[in-house]
Amino acid sequence: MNSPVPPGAALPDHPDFLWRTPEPKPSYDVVIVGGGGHGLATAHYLAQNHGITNVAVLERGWLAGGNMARNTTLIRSNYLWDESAAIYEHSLKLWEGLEDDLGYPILFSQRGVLNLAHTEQDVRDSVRRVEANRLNGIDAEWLGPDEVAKICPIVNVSDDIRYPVQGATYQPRAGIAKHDYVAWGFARRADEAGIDIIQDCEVTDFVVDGDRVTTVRTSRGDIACGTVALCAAGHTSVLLDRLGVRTPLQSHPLQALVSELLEPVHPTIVMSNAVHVYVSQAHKGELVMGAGVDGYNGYGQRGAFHVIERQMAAAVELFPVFARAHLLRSWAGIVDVTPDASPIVGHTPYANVLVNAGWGTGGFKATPGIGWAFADTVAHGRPHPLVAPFALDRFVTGALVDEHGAAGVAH
Amino acid sequence: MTAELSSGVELRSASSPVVLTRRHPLEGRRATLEALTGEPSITLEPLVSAVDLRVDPDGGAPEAIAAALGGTLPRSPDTWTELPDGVALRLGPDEWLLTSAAADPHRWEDRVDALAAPHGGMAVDVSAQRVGLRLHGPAARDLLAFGCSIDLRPTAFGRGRCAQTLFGQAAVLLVAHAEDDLRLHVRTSFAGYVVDRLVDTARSLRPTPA
Amino acid sequence: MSRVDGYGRIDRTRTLAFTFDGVGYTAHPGDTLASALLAHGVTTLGTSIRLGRPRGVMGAWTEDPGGLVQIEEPFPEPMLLATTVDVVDGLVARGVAGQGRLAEVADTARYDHRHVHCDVLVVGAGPAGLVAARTAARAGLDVVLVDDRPTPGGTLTGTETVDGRPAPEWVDAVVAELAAAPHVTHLQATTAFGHYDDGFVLALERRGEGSDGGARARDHRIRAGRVVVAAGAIERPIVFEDDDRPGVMLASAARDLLHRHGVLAGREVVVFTVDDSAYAAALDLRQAGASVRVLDGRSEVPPGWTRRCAELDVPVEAGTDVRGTLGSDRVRAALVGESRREVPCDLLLVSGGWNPTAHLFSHVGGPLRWDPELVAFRPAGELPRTTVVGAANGTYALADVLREAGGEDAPTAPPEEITPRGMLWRTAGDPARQFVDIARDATVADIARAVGAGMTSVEHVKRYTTIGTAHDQGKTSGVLASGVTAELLGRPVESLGTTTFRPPFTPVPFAALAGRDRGDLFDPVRTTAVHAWHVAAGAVFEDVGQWKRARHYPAPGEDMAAAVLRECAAVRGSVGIMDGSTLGKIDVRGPDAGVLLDHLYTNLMSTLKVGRVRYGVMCGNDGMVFDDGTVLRLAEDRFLVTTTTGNAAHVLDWMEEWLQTEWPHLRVRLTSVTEQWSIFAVAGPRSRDVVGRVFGDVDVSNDAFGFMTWQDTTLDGVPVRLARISFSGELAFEVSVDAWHAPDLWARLVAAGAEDGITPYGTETMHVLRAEKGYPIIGQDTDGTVTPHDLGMSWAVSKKKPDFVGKRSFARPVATDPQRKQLVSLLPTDATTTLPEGSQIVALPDDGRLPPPPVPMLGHVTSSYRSAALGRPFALALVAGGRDRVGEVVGIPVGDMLIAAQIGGTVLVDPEGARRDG
Amino acid sequence: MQLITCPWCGPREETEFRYGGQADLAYPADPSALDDEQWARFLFFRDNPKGTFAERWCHDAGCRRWLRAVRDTRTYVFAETGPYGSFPRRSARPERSA
Repeated sequence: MNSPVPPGAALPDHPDFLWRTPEPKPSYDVVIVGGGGHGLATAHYLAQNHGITNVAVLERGWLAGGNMARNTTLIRSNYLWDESAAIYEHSLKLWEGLEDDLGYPILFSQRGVLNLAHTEQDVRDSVRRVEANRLNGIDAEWLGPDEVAKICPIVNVSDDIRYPVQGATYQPRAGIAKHDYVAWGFARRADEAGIDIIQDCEVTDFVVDGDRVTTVRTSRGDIACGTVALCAAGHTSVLLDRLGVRTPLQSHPLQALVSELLEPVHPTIVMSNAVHVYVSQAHKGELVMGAGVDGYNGYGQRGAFHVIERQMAAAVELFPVFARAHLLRSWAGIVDVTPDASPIVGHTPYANVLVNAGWGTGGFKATPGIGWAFADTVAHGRPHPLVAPFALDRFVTGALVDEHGAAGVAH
Repeated sequence: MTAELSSGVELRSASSPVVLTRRHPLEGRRATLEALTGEPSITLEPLVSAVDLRVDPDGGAPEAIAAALGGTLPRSPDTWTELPDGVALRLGPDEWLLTSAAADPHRWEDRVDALAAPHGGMAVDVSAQRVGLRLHGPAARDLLAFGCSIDLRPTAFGRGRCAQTLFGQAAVLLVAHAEDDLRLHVRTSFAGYVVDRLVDTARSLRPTPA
Repeated sequence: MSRVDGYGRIDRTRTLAFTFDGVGYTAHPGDTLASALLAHGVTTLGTSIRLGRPRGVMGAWTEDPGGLVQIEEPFPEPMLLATTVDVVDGLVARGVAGQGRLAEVADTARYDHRHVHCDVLVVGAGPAGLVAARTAARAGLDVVLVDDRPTPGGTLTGTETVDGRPAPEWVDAVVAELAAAPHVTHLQATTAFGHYDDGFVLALERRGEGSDGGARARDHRIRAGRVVVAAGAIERPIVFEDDDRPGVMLASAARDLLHRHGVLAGREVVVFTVDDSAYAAALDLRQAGASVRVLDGRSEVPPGWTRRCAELDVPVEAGTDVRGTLGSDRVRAALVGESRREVPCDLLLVSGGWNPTAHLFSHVGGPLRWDPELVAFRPAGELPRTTVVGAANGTYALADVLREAGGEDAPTAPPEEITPRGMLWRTAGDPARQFVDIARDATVADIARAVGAGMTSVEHVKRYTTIGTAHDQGKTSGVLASGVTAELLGRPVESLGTTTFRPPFTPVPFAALAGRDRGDLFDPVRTTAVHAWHVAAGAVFEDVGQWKRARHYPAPGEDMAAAVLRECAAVRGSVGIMDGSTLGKIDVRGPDAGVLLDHLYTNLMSTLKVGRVRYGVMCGNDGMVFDDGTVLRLAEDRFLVTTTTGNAAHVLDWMEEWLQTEWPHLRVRLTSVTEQWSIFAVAGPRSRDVVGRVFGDVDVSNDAFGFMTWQDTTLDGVPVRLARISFSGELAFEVSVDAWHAPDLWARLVAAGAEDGITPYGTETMHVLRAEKGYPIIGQDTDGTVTPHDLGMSWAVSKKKPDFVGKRSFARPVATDPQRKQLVSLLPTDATTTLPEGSQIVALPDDGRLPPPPVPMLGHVTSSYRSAALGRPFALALVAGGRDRVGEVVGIPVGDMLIAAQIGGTVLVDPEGARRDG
Repeated sequence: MQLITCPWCGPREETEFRYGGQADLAYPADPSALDDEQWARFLFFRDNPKGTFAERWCHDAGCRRWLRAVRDTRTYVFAETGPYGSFPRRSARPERSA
């Protein structure tokens, strides 16, 4: 038998107190709709950076129970375009100090990410991104198959697979964190600052006066508001529909899964867009994997099983040793995707309603960065420079930040 | 795979001019299929002429074309009928696949096209677009069930039925001739994959004694 | 040995040998690893993950939270429950300390998927499932019956009576009837693990390691008209101090071990229950030779059971409870009642009632509701296509189960007395030693901390404490955690609910889900009609979409660079031949064919004359280029469109989409002829000689056969189409023939070109040659953000057409920005460096050194090659305002160097176009 | 894992279909008459309801016909599927051999 306490099995102790369960007050300076990572981070930075604490965070279910509880916790900043790289790199820098900032053990582990290339075009795209990252001051390297195998020996870099690994980009500072603890850490600090976190409080409508929203109607009564900050991810369209505001957002299921606890085999994070799989091994030892986005619109927090099967096929191709690992649990979140795979942040047609949405599969890694920049935007009533490129009007001008190549959906 | 593919191929030199001859796209896999023991047998179908017929289903065009060809065209979705030296498969509301073992491909296209033209229809030669396999034996449907999601029970897919669907990751056209006799048509570029997958499945279902 | 004669369905005539933790043991066919070890008195299997406490078997089957093992032989498999591992000869296993180990080598076992259709799928072959399956079979329906255990019967132990017969006889009779019925498939050792929309259920059949090439596990993908969930129920423990000690076991588990495996799990037994069902366990174990004492937490004990207990000398105490245990690796005493009286025992059986196994009902959104009488969450509400029967529905008494599952056709069983169930989550004691989830070492104290921290949702509590996240996914601990949390919050348990059940019901190996989609079968390998020739000629292939395309044909000793230089020189100097059959081809027919193409291409196609060829570009609605290719007008009402290799299906889909959903009035039909026609490019100054030699009856002179025209001919009676199309700037012909004759025609062309040294060339050479002429590759020199104007192709954008797809977007402000990235060439000024494709481009600083980041980027290198014709490397690039920068020198960071390169126009070879006509 | 009823081929697995998003969005009669805002709305802005949604699907691996579906995005249940636009009108779907 092995040692009684296996390495990595010990989890940190949580603080004894996290948040109050207050009744909503009749009015707040800022009402944040959505008690997920982004909403809680926005609340924290409103208090910490701007001294704004007469704030409510409204959550329709349990705190951070949406995508924050359902993502695969990847953190990286190796994006192609300057605008994306800037916000994600700002976020990564905040991640690097977040444990101290929050006083909470969020298990942030910078273990690096490999983005595999399987075709000649993958290689070109990879080099392009690595070079762009370097010029933007983001750590990035292009690695050949042998170097990939050195960093992650379990990746099959042989020629005898359907789409052989031609190499990978590598960002050493990329990592993972424990999603729940991040949310709880932000919530605890926000609560300490006097911000009211109100669960089981669904926003049902808005009372409008001219170009302003005066009151947020909720399942727990009306709440008057100074500014409304929407951080509702997949449900943003539902909220904006109530205000008659249309966006290019589409909500899709995105599935993920975990294995049982395993002895350490996978020291880094591996992503492969070509075969739609990404995988890391979390602190307790489970393999955490994400799949591609399910094809159709859906709010059901569940996806189709063939997506998982395809993902498992890709995983076993790339990691032959995974064959007898077990799928223990699968689930789905609701991701809100935009035509250019970049977020929508900033003003709406309503003067006091600000939106932060459309993060697609990138929301978790952006959490501190967007919390910081969105809080600044809310506090000053103008877009922070980091979010300015992500305004809704870019779809009118055509100035997209196209992170997935071909922009635009079918007519 | 290389060995199978390279069989029958030589890098010809100028001294050996070739007369153009039909080559079965799966020639390189014929020996593998013949070596399979047990049932169902998987055999290569002969190459036949085929056209994709597009014509308005209403207004009597299918009936007129069928009469001229000396057969019938299927009226129901996903069904097939016999033609004098081939079959007619209903692929879609205004789409049929008509085959002929006797006519040359371009003559077959010309003939059906001429019949369809007065009705605003048209025919396009797709003889070499697909290749056919025959699965024959009581376990034919079971073998397909390892790659096809459609309901292959004889009650749902009896003689006279056809279906465009997926076998694994490849699009195929299945045709039911009898409970133990099915044909599978697949685009030639995918045919190697389909045969390899069928063979892999068949081998796993017919354990060879140690 | 704790094996009891006369019990169990094991084959005692045969003995198997296995090893656990390095010690050899024996077992019998029918044994699980758990039963075999318990038979040998091995009760501690491993240690717990956080606290290192001993762990043993607590449940009978997949609900067991304690007995995890690692398989080492015949092949390493992590984290299996000993209760679910069938012993085979030579099995090597060991206990685990919370983490499993993966093999270091690939698993060569096969796994497959099989699609199944049926009218009725019954999940569970216990009494409810057997009756339900029999009823459906008798009605003539197609039935699939799956059950996760190796043998049918479910929780029937053999002591029951059905239709007046001993239960085993009845089970055998039903199984025989099902086997004889047509259209019934009955699979044991098959776990229905996931239920999705429209009657779709996934069931994993475990088929053994096997040595005959068959699948080790088979994933049945079942589409059922109706799903009958008869999955039974799982017994619930009661929490008390040190309840995690080996020897503490669910009452049902001890009973199951006895009746299935002939194993008496203890000799001195205490049964602690608030539910009648544990009395059966008490009596069975007593009859098998144990001394047994029942402690009933309820003040009122069931009179019938009590009477039978008295007959067998089993004392029953009412209104008492177990507060804790004593022992080290195994329980040696229960601490009973407020006085914590020591009651010696080597087995402490617990029953807090039962939780219906409604997972498959829940997977498809079926709601569960608290039933205070049942003291459990049970299915509530109707679902289309899904029925829950028997214990899974909260119906426990056998007679009721049979009636519920069988309707009019139901067998009968004697009535049972039922005493009201007690609701008891935990007894009084030290919360820090009261384990709720022994798989995660999570205690009542952990829940109390979570609640104290402000948590009120069971989802939060689960995440804070990790309860229910282990291999068993909380089968025994989930509802318990809800109950304890509710108690601590002072709220009714129904207001908390449970955490969500999600697939899979039990863990499933990754490889079983991958099935046959591995290796070459992971994704189809598409090949052309001439593929075998390329293989024989030693081609190196590249993946383009699913296609294998010959990338180059190295001569012995050549690397790719050398081979490509040679192939390029051959095409520019004499003649080369390339297999272009992977290009997508679409036959566009009908009176409105030209109208459709005018809508979809940026340029005019309707004006193309029959016999001529035109190059065209397609854009999306956003104005960005997404494909290009040549269009041949075959007849007034017929065009042949070619697409790029990787985009062929997408372009056909795109055209069909417009045609069917937007312009259905157009009289046009589209037919894919990609595989119908093979296309060979014969390119180079001697191509006319080669083509003329093969097609003697065609006048291939420039006057008779002009550039961008096509002609039909025949060869040996086979129709062949020739076209003067060039993607290299050289005199070139495209030769098309049906795929059947392609191998021979290729050979014929190669033979005819021998005297000119005809050289087969691959995609890499093609890429170099086209780049020298500035022709873009869509998807390489474009990335979905590039307009035709950016590519310098304004000439291909019609100004006459009122509209075409993408046109409106060209008028957006961003499309006319002079700083848009435009396609240009780059010549490294050192004339020796081949710029890596993908490299970024920056302004060249005066000192020639890269400044510190951030450095503004001007664009990137899209294509880069060594050119035989130019005798130097060159590149194509997208550069901001590039066409206005021609002549400027920019910098390209390559490793630690900053390489200078001069921007130029895109056409580097033969800008006058003199070579095209030979 | 939907079983989607193709109006032509009958019920088939979701894997045979391609999703086409919101239905009934007509290409503008004269795009050049639209201002940038209006063009952007056509290009990028789509309904995203939580509930009933009229959608387009294409039976890619079968008859390749587009179909129009009404589906609930919460439960994923299809309320109806029918031919899209040009689909030839038929009096009734012919009987399938049972």
